[in-house]
Amino acid sequence: MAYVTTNTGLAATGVPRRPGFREKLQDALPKIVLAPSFVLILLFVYGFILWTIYLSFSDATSAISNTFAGTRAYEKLWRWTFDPVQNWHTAIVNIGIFAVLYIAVCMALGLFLAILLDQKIRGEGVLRPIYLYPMALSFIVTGVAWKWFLDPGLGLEQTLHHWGWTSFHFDWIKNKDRSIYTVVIAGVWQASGFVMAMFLAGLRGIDSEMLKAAQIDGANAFQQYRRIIIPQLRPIFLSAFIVLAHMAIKSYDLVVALTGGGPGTSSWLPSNFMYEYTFQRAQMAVGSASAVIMLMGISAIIVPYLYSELREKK
Amino acid sequence: MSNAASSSSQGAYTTLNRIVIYGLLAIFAVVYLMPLFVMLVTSFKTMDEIQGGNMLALPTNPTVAPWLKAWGGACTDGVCNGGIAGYFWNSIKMVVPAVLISTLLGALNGYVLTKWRFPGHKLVFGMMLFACFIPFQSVLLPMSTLLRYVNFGGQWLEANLGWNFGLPSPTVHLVFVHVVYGLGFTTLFFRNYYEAFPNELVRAAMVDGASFFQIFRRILLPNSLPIFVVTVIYQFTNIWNDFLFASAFSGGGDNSPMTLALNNVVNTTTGVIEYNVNMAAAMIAAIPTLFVYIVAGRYFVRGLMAGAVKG
Amino acid sequence: MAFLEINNLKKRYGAVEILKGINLDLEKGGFLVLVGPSGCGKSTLLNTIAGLEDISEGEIRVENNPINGLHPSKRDIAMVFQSYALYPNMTVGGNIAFGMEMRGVPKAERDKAIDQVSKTLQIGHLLNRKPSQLSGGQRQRVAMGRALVRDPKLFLFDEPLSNLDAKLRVDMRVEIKRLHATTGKTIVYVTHDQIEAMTLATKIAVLKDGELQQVGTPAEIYNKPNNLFVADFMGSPAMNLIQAKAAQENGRTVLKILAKSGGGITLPMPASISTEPLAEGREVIFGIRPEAITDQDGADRNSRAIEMVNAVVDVVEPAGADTFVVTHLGGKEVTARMRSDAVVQPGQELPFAFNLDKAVVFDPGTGKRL
Amino acid sequence: MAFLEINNLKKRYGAVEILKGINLDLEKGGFLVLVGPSGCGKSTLLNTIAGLEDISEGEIRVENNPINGLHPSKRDIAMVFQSYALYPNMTVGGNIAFGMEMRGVPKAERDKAIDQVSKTLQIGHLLNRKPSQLSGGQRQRVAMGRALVRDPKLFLFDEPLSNLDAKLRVDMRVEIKRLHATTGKTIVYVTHDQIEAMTLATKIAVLKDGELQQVGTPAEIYNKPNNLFVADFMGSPAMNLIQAKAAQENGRTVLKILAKSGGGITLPMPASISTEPLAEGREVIFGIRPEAITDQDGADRNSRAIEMVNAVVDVVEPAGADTFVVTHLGGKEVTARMRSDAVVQPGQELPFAFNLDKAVVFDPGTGKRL
Amino acid sequence: QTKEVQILHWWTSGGEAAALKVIKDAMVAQGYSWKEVPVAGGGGDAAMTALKAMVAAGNNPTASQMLGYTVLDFAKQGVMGDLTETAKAEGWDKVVPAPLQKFAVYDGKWVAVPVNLHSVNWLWINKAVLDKIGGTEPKTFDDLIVLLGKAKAAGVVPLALGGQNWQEATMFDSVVLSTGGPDFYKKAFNDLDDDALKSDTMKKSFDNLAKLITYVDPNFAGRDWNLATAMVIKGDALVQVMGDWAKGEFKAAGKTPGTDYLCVRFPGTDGSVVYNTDMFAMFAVPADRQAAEVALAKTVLSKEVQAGFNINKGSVPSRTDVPDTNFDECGKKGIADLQKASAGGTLFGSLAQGYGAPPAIADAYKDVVTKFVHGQIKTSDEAVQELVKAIDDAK
Ligand SMILES: Nc1ncnc2c1ncn2[C@@H]1O[C@H](COP(=O)(O)OP(=O)(O)OP(=O)(O)O)[C@@H](O)[C@H]1O
Ligand SMILES: Nc1ncnc2c1ncn2[C@@H]1O[C@H](COP(=O)(O)OP(=O)(O)OP(=O)(O)O)[C@@H](O)[C@H]1O
Ligand SMILES: [Mg+2]
Ligand SMILES: [Mg+2]
Repeated sequence: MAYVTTNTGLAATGVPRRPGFREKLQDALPKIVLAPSFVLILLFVYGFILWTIYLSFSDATSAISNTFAGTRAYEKLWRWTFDPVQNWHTAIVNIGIFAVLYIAVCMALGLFLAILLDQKIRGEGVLRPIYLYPMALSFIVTGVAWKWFLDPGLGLEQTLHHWGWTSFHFDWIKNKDRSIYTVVIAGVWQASGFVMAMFLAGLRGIDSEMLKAAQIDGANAFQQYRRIIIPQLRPIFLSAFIVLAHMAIKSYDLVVALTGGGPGTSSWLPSNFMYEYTFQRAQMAVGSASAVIMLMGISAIIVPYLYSELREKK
Repeated sequence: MSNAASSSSQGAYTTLNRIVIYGLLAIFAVVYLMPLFVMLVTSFKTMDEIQGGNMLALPTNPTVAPWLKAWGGACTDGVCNGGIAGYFWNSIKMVVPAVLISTLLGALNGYVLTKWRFPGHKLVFGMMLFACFIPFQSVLLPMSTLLRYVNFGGQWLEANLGWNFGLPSPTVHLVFVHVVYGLGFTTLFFRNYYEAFPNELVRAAMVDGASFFQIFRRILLPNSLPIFVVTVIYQFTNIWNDFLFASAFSGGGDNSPMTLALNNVVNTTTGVIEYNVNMAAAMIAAIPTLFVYIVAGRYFVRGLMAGAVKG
Repeated sequence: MAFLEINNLKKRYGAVEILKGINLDLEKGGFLVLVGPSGCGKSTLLNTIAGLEDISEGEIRVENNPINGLHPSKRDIAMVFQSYALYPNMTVGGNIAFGMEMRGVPKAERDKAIDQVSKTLQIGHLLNRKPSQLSGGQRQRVAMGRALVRDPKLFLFDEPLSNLDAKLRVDMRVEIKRLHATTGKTIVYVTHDQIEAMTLATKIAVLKDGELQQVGTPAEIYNKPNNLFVADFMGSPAMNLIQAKAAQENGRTVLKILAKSGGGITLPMPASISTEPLAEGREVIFGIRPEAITDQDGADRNSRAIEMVNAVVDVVEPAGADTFVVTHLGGKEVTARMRSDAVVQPGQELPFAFNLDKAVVFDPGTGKRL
Repeated sequence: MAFLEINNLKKRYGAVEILKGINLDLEKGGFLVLVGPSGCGKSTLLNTIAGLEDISEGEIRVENNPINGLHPSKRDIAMVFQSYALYPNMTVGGNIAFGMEMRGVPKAERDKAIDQVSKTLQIGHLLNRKPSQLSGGQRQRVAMGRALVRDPKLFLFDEPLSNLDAKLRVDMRVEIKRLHATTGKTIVYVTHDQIEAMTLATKIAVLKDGELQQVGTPAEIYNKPNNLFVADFMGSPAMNLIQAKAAQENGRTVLKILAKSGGGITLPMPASISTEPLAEGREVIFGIRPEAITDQDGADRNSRAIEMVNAVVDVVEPAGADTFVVTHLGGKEVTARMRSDAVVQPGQELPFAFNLDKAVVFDPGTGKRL
Repeated sequence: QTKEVQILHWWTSGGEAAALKVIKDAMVAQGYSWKEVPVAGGGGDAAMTALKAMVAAGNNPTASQMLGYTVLDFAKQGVMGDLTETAKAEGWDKVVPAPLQKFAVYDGKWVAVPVNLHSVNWLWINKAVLDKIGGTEPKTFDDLIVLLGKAKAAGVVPLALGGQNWQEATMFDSVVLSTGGPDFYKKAFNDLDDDALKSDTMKKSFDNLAKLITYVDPNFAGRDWNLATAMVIKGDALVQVMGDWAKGEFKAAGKTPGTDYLCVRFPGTDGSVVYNTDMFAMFAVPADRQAAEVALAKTVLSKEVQAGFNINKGSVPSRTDVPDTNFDECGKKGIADLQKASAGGTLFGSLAQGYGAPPAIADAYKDVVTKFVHGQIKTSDEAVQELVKAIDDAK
């Protein structure tokens, strides 16, 4: 679709007019402009991925090592995958719980809020930033606020006790089986507004004539949403999924700030694992291998999506 | 006149509906605001009140001391590095160029990838997009190793030319890192936006004799405001809030961005955790991004509508 | 008694009055076409009938029952939209069945109804496709199918053909016409294509700025436009409207059209004018449609009032079936429609045959037809 | 020697050939209209001329210079787009001046040129507005202004009127026609509105699936379509195409049109057919335009070959200026165009006057005109 | 010559910061400029990550606070400076206890200086609460349990614990020492002897740990150590098991040892010292900064600074020849204990603090302990198994 000069035509006519240097430069310009970015990505993303893969096969501990150690790191991880006591196992189980809940709840809540906000609400201009602002806060801030809020001795529980509801009990953040859910709560609080904005944008884009048609067809508000509108938000669901999935996979700071990985090691996520083993535990090879496995997991989700997304569009 | 009844009952139904909708929205607004509210009231309380009192209660005798302390000096015994005040400017110095460069590059990439396609453009874009998903922890070491050579380069330049071009500067490093790892997102945003941008405008400009850059500057850029807002907000928040890169590449100390200072305040473990100071510091660190979201929030949704969500 | 009655309907958005008291009625089986320029309130009027917008004042009755407060789905109407408003997530079959599904019609019955409708509209082979896989014309058919399958009392069409290309539009127009003829349904139809309005309607209502300008049969609207707006709006190319002066000549009232250069033409007063004699020197606007100006050969042999006028040809526009010839009269451009093989050259002076049977006269002040 | 020459132009997107060897030329001051169904490659062809798409094979010459490799801005052409492609961030004045600015024309000169163009197009009062503040017609004018101000060798128009409503389209059409007449510029114009094609062109090229079907003057295309596609595509309502058989009768070759019910009509062979005698019983397709079928009164008085045929009226479509009457012949629907005041009722049997001067005959196998 | 020293550390809290200031003041007095890079969080985790990145980028600080084996890791990478000459001149190898030298000397070269010596087998008791419940200093582990039971009955939190892995493991160090005695501790936690790790004594240690945990309040998970200390200071809790850095908190709160609080050795560990030490790892720096580096090292190990620093920090000097005159009661006891242990060979590196074994093993150990404490590992049998396995994996 772009204009690209071809000199084949000229050659065919035999007219002696070669494109000058300037013209050649003009033709190459788009690629020249794109090249720096692409090279940066190539080096600093794909190059580093290769590096990580390389390290994962070495015997690197606290420092980079060039000694080949075969698949030892992977064997370890593989073994740990099935040992419920191991941090890696915990991390994998947790990312499952976390990702599913985080993505599902964010989407459900985001969609719900967007639908509510789309009902020609008067104070929309005020409400929207209220739902959106948590996205503006860093994980450290979110962690500080929620850590405090959820602490049974300081936060919500204490407050409700103050107000007379003494039987109220909420100590998930101190409970090894529940702590990962508090990470979900804080994460959802932070990201759902952003998802809401995406859905709101999607809702605003729906043809109003379609809704009129549905009304005439006798669909009530609920049916309109369920049968007509929500199915049409499919692309938004996908984008939201991608955004949330990448945030879920990268969630690291939130865990550190909120639970510090605990109680015990019960709220670790794979990124915590990777970070810990690479930087703290002098097991760089294992850390790298876990990074490679994470990348493979991400690829399994993202690459098909990218493929279909980019292939469909002409 | 059966219709009068039916219409009025419909009216009642809608009124009830409205009440429910507004009610739900208000409840959620309260829930979303709660942590902010708690942070805000706490930051104005004295430590005594915090320990004795109710988290949600308004401060009985509000004090700005925690804010001053967070801003000016957050530790006791007079041995502090001062509050987070000094680091605010560090963050700005890092964020502004990083946001601008990554956004501009993203815009250029989006422009090339939609309006000047070449064989393989999809692959290039796909690769840039995939780059958004790598866990950043895994690039810390290779990146710092690389920066070592950048430093060497800077030293060499300084020795030979008398100027190091800012190469060994941690701020420059941070800007560079944020630009590299923000490129995927900015490119994605702009590509999706420009995908919907009429080709005919580009062609018209081409016929009008505008060059590659003239088309970009005169035709695309002036019409990219919505997506600029989205991208800038997104990048600004991410970079401002980043802790990982900041801790790894800032070299610590005087060059640290805000988040690092905030972390030092929040993780400072004197006998009593000064929640009020922590909250005040957290608020101060969050003010720029909050401000951006609140002021530009409306354009954010509009910008998303304008193409960013198509993903 | 009329099937559809609209009494003094007003619609306001905030302070802005969009519909300013509409009075209309339509007999059962009638085909009412609403025409008017963009933004005049056509869609709004249609939406109020459908119940998609509530009305600010006035009343709408169907078969003598007021339906003001009724929910759209209870009104037993079907609507076809300009954008077709097909549900993109459902197949064609699903789209057509959706309304019945919402009404709890059992599956077997739905299938039968779909079957029948898809036969009528020849969309049987499309039933399993998604709307995005259809061409414009096919989409339009599906939208019609969705309306038809419901077998409602009243059909509403909001510019259903405006997204089609010229050729397809003609075909679909004929199809709608046939549908109306075979089903005998009552239809309200919005368009701003005059040809559509003229060919389809049993009754046309011309709307401007929320006010009805004229309601009547296509022939009435075309031949006896109430005012300058209707005259100018209906017909393509538009009616020639020429400034003239009434004068007395030989005891008869005549019209004098002055050329810029002085001189001018005198025409007898068209028969269409109501008897009232026009005062000498009164300014009027003389209106005549292009097809009433021809070359001598093409003039209507049945007309009793052909006047020949000589004029210089400006532009010749051969348009296949016809040739449009543009000339000047009274300082205004005048278009004549001739047969395609009329031999005319720009610059040539030609005798034009004016069929005054078809001419009308307006008051320049009020714009009303005299 | 032709001003614009296109020799064996081919354009491929990947493996798909969009343009399959186009040969065209256009004399200086000519007005070439490209018509064809959607997706046939009209815009692609225009874009290759503009240099916005590179070509896969072949050559384009302007004034005998090949321009294949030239950048669009170096080709001295101006283009008007369907969506107008006005730069939304610039004022009207800015839009018009942009091209000159890019070429480094000094401000004073630019202002003068804008002034002149805006006078010609009567957009002087709009110069400080943004495109979003303009109506469709005004935007179209500005787009033209942007092209005109450049005073290029060649104008390219890509469906410039298709976004306008019917009424405005007619006005703008006349304006473009006048512009062409007064400036004498060479124009290539894409449309799929046949009326536009017929009225504007000095030369029409009909394209289908990337292949030229016919190139000729509007009259040639309309009256002597090369093949069934062109015959069907040009003209609205479309040409009536009826299956018939050649037969020998009284020593003359005649056409027999069989009714479904048996029986049928015999017509003399139209004069348009080339001399070659048709074999007895050879299947042909008989084509006749609606306006060549009239009532007796309306028949062309100059025609030498009027044949009367009785048929039953199916549908009557009064369309203001004309009335279309649909009947059946040889199992196919046949449309006739009558004057608006022809008194016709559905169901009535009527004598239709066929003007065989205007009839053509096609080979059903190849689709070619005989 | 650049008269600047750059120090990376995570001493941002009150007592620590005050201690650091002693070094700073001493340096400033000699005309050096002092540049700090504080990176708080995770007990040095964040700082170590930052340090790794800095070193990888070639931005070596002059010195960095560092723990145990980490020094050796960095030394292995060849990024450390060489202070051997200074050490010789100053006679450090005579005054610094041999176990500490193990971490300061790599490949025969001095690469770090120990700033202080902490011991972790301490019990911190609120005197007022002790008196109120009528308890006495516990001499044996069983005494401790009885005492805790009394506190529980009296409605105070018996044991203040922060539920973070290093705190739990630090307490477990003491429990193991108490349960198995000095030799067992050394075999298990310094020599990583498989039999010792697998032994019943280890199982018993876990059982004892489990007993202690029953005296902890329910909200302990995630609590910072100083909050736990604050509970003891305020009298909300009776006792905390913590290294002597806790004393800094008592001091900052204006409490006096002996009257407000008691510092006693964890029951059954008297005579042994489980230590950790904060080192200043000295990095290889350009020639123009080496003088400053040497000055820093000398200053840190000077007797005056040692005294000043450790009084503030709550620890004891890392050289054995510093007079205990200005130290408080606990400090004096600490210095005496160190001299005894150093002489008697009962000075052990704390595994929890990264002085018993390399970090990978220490972390594996902490994992097992914290999982046991929080119920991710259910029984002591399982805990022993997991410990062996984890240490094996980490080797
Ligand atoms: N929700 C609304 N609020 C305010 N004004 C409105 C609203 N909907 C329509 N209008 C205004 O009402 C007027 C009539 O709109 P309507 O859609 O009925 O026009 P229309 O005749 O259908 O035009 P078109 O031919 O362009 O479809 C317009 O001026 C429009 O701007
Ligand atoms: N960049 C492209 N890549 C592949 N195919 C293309 C591309 N651009 C256009 N085509 C195809 O080329 C054909 C001709 O397109 P073109 O736009 O020239 O049609 P057109 O005659 O202008 O149609 P319309 O009347 O709808 O504007 C179409 O089938 C289209 O799908
Ligand atoms: Mg409308
Ligand atoms: Mg096109």
